[in-house]
Amino acid sequence: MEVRVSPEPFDPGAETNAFLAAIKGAGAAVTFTGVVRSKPDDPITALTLECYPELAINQLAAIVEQASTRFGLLAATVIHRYGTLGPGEPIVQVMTLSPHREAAFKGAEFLMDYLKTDAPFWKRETGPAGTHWVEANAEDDVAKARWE
Amino acid sequence: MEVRVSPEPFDPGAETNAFLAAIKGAGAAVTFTGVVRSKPDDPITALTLECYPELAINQLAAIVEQASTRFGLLAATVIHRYGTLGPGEPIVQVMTLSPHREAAFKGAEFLMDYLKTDAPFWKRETGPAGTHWVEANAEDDVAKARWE
Amino acid sequence: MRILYFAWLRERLNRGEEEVSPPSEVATVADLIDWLAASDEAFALAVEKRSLIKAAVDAKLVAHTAPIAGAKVVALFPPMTGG
Amino acid sequence: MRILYFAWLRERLNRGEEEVSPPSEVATVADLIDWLAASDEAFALAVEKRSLIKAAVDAKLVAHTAPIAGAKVVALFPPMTGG
Repeated sequence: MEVRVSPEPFDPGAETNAFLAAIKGAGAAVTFTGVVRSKPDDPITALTLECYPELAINQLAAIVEQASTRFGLLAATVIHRYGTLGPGEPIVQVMTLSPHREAAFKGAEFLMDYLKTDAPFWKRETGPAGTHWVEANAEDDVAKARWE
Repeated sequence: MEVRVSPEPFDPGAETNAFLAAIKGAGAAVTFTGVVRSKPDDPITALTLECYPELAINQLAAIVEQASTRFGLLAATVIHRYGTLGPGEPIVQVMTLSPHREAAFKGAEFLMDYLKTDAPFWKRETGPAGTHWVEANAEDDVAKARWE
Repeated sequence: MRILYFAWLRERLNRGEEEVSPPSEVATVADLIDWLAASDEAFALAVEKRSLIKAAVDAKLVAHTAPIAGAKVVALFPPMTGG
Repeated sequence: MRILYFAWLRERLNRGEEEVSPPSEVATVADLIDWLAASDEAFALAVEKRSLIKAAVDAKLVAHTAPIAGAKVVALFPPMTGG
């Protein structure tokens, strides 16, 4: 179980391979990677993530612990960047390992749903029209509520 | 949309990175990797996958097409090995790309559930006690049925 | 018409493929299985539980009720266990 | 007691942190917000919609009803938007 919160870029594929290398007996690994989105009709030039690292580490460690117990995961890792990122850059990666695929999928979805509402990161988008804080999405609360 | 059926080994992380490199505007990528499982209480020394490649390509292309339409995926790739593999070696990888995480997760789960029952691969396990064909798992039919 | 066998069906029959020329009244996959079983005891035993036999005609997965007229390749195999 | 502010709350207050010494009757996070709002109009405006203000005491996420006695660091911030 590992949690990493850092302004350093990370390599999604290298992280997946390092995670898979720890496999002992497991059969199913799920990797979720979230990258900075930029749509042609709504382009952004930069995404700045503000973070409260001490709280982020506490919250993410608790979420990972919860997911591992609930879904019987053999391993779970959360990596979350902060600072200023460009379009296409990886923001977050969640990896889960389990003997069977269903638990690996469910564990990764659970981690992402909780992380979205419970981890102290705040996004500010910069585009041609200026800069603004991303508003919390009510759908994220709904997504989290289905696990309760 | 890509389907690859081959006896050649593949590098899970390198595949994920190549897949992510094609991102244009998308925000969420899910990678599922299935590896040869070997439990201490039920060790296997080799897993041999028999394949009917022409049918596998047809079936996987149809499944990928179906998943893409149903979940609005921006990209989807399925890689499936056959031949003889050792414990820990990657067998299958499914990757999905979508503007939002829910569709990427659902698309990858859908692909795996259909692939398990509808793609012409047959597993034979070799362990200390000899060799045997893996029986089809009724749970896989249940997992597939939930999408119908 | 070429017939392909896979996995334990291939092993039990001791062959991965064969050429056959069924008469025209052998119209469907089910008919073909019956016809093959009638002349080959090993085959009859191997396909006894018909629900365990899947089929493809010219690399398309089909039901046992599917026609085989004009088919070049019919594949018969057990339930799939990939992934 | 150190107070931390994040995201638009930090920007609207023009500061990321401050030291405060609330009197002992300021017992909970809610009390602290009321107390800070009473002496600072900009703060009062920024936290007007209390449901948009989340809190952590000593790097633990808490409800507004949580006590702050003995706390070293209280953080106040908008709903989180990571991931």
